[in-house]
Amino acid sequence: MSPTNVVKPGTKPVQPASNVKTLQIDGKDFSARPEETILDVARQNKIFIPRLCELEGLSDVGACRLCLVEVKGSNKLLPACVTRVYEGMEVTTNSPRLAAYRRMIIELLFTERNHICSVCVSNGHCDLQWMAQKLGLTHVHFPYRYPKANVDASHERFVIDHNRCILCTRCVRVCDEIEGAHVWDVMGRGIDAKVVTDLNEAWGNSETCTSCGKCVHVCPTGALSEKGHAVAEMEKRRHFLPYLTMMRESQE
Amino acid sequence: MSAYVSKPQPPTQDKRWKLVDATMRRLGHQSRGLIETLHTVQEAFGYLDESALRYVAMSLRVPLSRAYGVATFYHFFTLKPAGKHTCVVCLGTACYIKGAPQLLDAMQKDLDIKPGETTPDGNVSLLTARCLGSCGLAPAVVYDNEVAGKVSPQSLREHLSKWNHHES
Amino acid sequence: MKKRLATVWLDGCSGCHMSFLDLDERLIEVAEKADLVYSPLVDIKEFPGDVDVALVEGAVSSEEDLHKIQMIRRKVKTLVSLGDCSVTANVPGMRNAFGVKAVCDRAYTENVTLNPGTPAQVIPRLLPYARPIHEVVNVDVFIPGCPPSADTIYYALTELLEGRQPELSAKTRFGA
Amino acid sequence: MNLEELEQIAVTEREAREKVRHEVRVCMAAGCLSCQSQGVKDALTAEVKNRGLEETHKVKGVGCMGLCSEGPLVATSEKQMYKHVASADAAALVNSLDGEPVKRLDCPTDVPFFQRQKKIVLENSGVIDPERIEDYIAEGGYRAIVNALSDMMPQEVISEITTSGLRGRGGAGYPTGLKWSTVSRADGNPKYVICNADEGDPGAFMDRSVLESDPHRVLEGMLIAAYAVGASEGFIYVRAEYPLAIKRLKTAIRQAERLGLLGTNICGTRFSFRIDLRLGAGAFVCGEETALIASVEGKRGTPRPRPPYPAMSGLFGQPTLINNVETYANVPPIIRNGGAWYAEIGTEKSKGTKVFALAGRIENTGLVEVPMGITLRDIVYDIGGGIPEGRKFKAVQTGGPSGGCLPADCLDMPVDYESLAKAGSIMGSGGMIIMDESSCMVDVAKYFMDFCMTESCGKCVPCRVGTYQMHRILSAITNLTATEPDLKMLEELCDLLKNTSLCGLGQSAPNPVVSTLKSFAEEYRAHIHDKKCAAGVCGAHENGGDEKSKPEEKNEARELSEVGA
Repeated sequence: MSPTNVVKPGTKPVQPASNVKTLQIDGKDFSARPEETILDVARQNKIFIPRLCELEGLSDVGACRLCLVEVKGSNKLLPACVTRVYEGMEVTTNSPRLAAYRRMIIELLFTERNHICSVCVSNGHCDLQWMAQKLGLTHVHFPYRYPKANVDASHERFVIDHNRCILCTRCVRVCDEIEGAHVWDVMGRGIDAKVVTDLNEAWGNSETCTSCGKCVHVCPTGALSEKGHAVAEMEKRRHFLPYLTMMRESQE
Repeated sequence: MSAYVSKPQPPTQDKRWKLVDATMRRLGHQSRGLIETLHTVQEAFGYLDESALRYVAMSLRVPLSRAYGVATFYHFFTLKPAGKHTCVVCLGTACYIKGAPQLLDAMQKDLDIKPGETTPDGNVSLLTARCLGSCGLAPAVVYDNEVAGKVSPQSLREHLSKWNHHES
Repeated sequence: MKKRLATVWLDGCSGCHMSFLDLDERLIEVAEKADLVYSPLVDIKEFPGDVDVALVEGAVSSEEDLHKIQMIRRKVKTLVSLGDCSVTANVPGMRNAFGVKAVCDRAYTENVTLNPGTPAQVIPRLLPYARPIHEVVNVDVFIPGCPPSADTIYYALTELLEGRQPELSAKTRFGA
Repeated sequence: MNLEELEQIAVTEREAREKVRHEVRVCMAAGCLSCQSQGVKDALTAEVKNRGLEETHKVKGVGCMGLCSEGPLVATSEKQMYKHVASADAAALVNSLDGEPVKRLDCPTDVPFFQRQKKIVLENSGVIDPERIEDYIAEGGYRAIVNALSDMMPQEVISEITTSGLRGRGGAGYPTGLKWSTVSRADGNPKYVICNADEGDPGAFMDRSVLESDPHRVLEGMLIAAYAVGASEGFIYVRAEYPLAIKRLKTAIRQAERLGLLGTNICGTRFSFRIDLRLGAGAFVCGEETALIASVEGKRGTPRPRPPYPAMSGLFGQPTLINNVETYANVPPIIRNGGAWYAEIGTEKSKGTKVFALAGRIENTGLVEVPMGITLRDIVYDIGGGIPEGRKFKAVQTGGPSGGCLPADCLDMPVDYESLAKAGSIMGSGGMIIMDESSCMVDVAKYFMDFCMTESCGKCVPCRVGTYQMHRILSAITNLTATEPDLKMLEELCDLLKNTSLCGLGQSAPNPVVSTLKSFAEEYRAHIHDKKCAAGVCGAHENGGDEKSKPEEKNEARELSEVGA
C-alpha cells in the first residue's frame, strides 16, 4: 500500500521512512509508517471509520469517541485518530459491539441540544445527520434534554446557534491552529460547556475575530453558518484546510 | 496592534493590582502562570471580573477566550462578587450520609437561596463544597473562614440569625 | 384476508399524510392489500379494534394526544412512528426549552388585542413537553423524515403488509 | 549539608528535647483546629508561662493523631491522650503532668483503634511539629535523601523502590518502581516530578492530613524521586481548599531551601531540585494525570488520550513523573530501611500499609494506617468500633466516585488492590464511608453520579452526556417515578461509559451504579416496581435540594439546565 504525503499537524515533517510497519485492518494486510495512526491508514485505503471531532488538517483530540476500534491484545477500545500503528497490529473497525456504542454516542449527541434537522440551515449537509444515517439510526431511544440555548447573530456575516453545537471544538482548533487568532474556546464544563468568543461577549463585538469564516466551514453541523441561507442551504467548503496546512508546512 | 503589544495597564489605581503584578512577575509573565494569577486576583478582589480577566490575559499573552475558559472551568473561581458572609455547606460523601442535604434544605427555606446564590441584600452567599476534608466532623460547614463540625439545621439557623442581626 | 390499516394525526403539520397521499396510483395497490379503517382522511370517528398497522404522524403534545396514543397502542399490532414529529418531536418540540406558560403567553396574551388570555376550554391542555411517541408508548417501526418521501412510505408499508420488517435507515433520515 | 551536619541538627534538637520534662502535644490539623484546638494550645501555653514552667514544660502543636471525631486531641510525652479538650481544661492538664491523669478527658490508647494500626506514612503525625524542619530531622528525616545522594546511584534507588513492591496510592495501584524506571529511561531534559495533592474524592482526607502533619516527608520523597529519575524541577499540585496544608508546605519548602536540602547542588553534589506549589482550583478531573498536567500548564484541566504517557511526554512535553502524596510519603522509610523491609508488610501483590479515612456511620471517624491485607471487618468493627446506636452495617464505599459499595458479605475480604477490584470497587485514594440501613443505596449511587456529572470536564461525549442521562434516570428512580425500561437504559449507559469514555473519570463513573446494582438490586426493584424506599430517604420529600420536580409531575422531572448565556 502506498504511503501518503499527508502529514498531521503537530508532528514534525517526516524523515524518509526508516522502517515500515505491517498491520491488519479488518483482516486485510496494510503497511504504514510508524508515525501514522490507524485512521491515517484506514483513510488511505478507503476503510470507513466514523468520526466527528476529527478533521484532516487539524490536530486530533480524541473527544467524540466514534472512531474507537478494537485492537487485538488490548482490553480497551482505542481511538483510531490518535492511536499509532505498530508491527503486527490487528485492528477491527466494525463489530456489533462497536456499532452499538457508536449509535449510542450519536444518540447522546442528539439528546444533548436541540437538533431540529427539518428547520436547520445545514439539513442535508450535516456531518451529524449523515453519520446518524450511516450508522443506521432511525430514532433516539434516550430522552431529549431540551436545553434553552441561544443564538448569537451579532456578527455581520455569521451566526452561531448553540442549539446545534456538538462541542467537537473544530472551530476552536481551526481558529487557533490555522488562523492563529484563538477567538474561540470552551467555557464551563460538563453538560454546561459551551463555545465562546473572547470573554463570552457577542461575536459581533469580538476584537480578535478576523471574520475569516474558517470556523463556519469546519463546523460539522448547523451551529456555525453564514447569514443569508435558508433551511438546507448552508453547504460547508473545507478544501482550503489541507491546502493551508500543506503551504504552512512547506514554509517551515 | 501596538495597543496589544504595549504593556497593559491595570484596570484601576487599586493597590491590590500590585499583588497581581507581583504574582505575574514571579511566574515570568508566562502563559502557564494563568491559574496562579487568577488565584491571586480572586484572593485580592474576591472574584474575577471582566476587566481583571482582560488585564491578566493581556499581561500573560493568553487569548481572551482561553482565560475565560479557564476561569469558568474551575469551581474555585467566581465571576461575581460574593455576599458579605459566605456559608459553605460540605457535600462530601461523609457529610451527605450524615445529613448535609437537610442543612441545604434549611438554608433554602430560611433564606430562599440556592447553592451558588447570594441573598438579595448581599448579606449571605450559599456555596457548596465537594469535600472539605473534614469528614471526621461530618456534616461540616464553613462560616466565612471558620470550619464548624457536626452542624445541625438548628445550629446552622442560630449562626445565620447572628449574621442577620448583627450586621445587616 | 386483508390487513386493517389506520393512520393517525397527532401534533404535526399533516405533511406526512400529504406524503402518504403522494403514493398516488400506488394507493390502489395498497387498498388491495389493506382496508383503511381509521384516518383523518376518512370519516370514521371511533378508533376500531384489531388494527394490524397504524401510521402515526405527529408528536405527543397535549393531554388528548397522550390519551389517544395510549388507547391506540392497545388496539394496534404494529405501531409505526411516521415522520420526524413522531420520531423526534421535531418542530412541535421546539417549545420544550421555553415551558408551556411562556409559549401560551406568547401565543394568546402578548401581542393579542382581542380577548387576550390562554383559552381554558375546548383546546386540550398542553403537556409540559411535546415528546416523540416512543417516549410514551412502545413503537415498532420508525420512519424518520420531514416528511418521509412517498417512496419510503410505500416501501415501509408494503413490507409491513407482507409481514416483513422494513430496513429504513438506508432510505430516510432525520430531516429528509 | 552532609550527613554529619544533618546529624548535628538532630542531636541539637534531641538535646533540647531532653531538657524538657513534659511535652504536651496539641493537634493542629484541620479536624481539631475546627473544634478550636488553637485556643486549647494558647491556653496551655499561657498556663505554662503563668506558672513559669517554660523550661521544663513544652507545649507543641503537632499534626493529626487520627481520632478526628474526638477532637480536640491532646497527648503528653507520658503517652497519655486526652479527647474533647477545651481551653478551660488547661490548668487541670498542666496539674496532671506530675500527678494523676484527668479521668474525665481520658482517651484510652490501648484500644484496637490505636493498637491495630501500623504506622509508616503517619509515623510522625501527631508527634512532630509540622512547622519545624528540625523536629522532622530529629526523627531521622532527610537522612534517606542525604544517604542516597552520597551512597546510591539513581538506579539503585529505583531498584529499592521496585523491591519494596510499592504501588501508586492514588488509586490505580501502578507499580511505583516501574513508573520511576520508565521516566528515568525516557529521553528528554528537563524532566519533571509532580506530586498530586489534589485529593478530590469526597470522603477522603488522608493526603491533607499527611501534608498538614508531616510536610517534609513528602518533600523528601519527591527529592528521592527526582534524584532517581533525573529531574530538576518539581511541582506540588495541591487543592486550594486546603489552606493549612498550603501554608505548611510553603513553610516546609522555605525551611528546606534554607538548609540547602532544596535548591542547586544539594549536599554539594551535582543534583539540583526545586519545588513549586500549584494550586488546584476545584476540579476533580485534575486527579487524572493528563488533566493535572494541563492544569499545571495553566490550562483547562481536560484530559487527553494516552499514549503518550506522561512518563514519556508530560508537563511541557517533557518526561514527567506523577505520584500522589501518600506514595511519596512512603519513599523515605523505604530508602532508610530498605525495599525488602517494606516488602515484608502486606500481601503478596499489595505491599506495605495504606492510610484510610474512616467516615460515615461509624463509631471512630478519623484516619487510620493499616497493613495491606487486613479485612474490612477488622477495619470497620475492630478499629472503627462498629456502627453507632446499635444499627446494622449495610455497605462500605471505597474509592469515592470511581469506586463501589461493598455489602456485608464482602466484610471478610482482605483489603488489597486485587480483592477490591474483584469485588467491584477500587482501593482508590483511601476514603472509606460506612453506611447503615438509614442510607438508601440508590440515593448513594445518585449522589456519586451527581458528582461525576458536575465534575465531568465535558470533552468526550459519553461522559459529558452519559453522566447527565444516568443522573436523570437515577433521579427518576429516587423520585419513585422510574420504569423498567429506565433500568435497562441505565445498564446500557454503564457499559457505554466504562468502555468508551476518554479518561478514568468517565470510565469509572458507572462503578457506584454497577456495584449497587449488583449487591443491592432489590432496592432498585423496590423503587421501580413497588415505589418504595426501605431507608425512607427517597420519594416525596426533596433531598439534596437539587430536584425541582415533585413525583406527581412526572413530565417535569427532566431538568432544564441552562446552556444559553
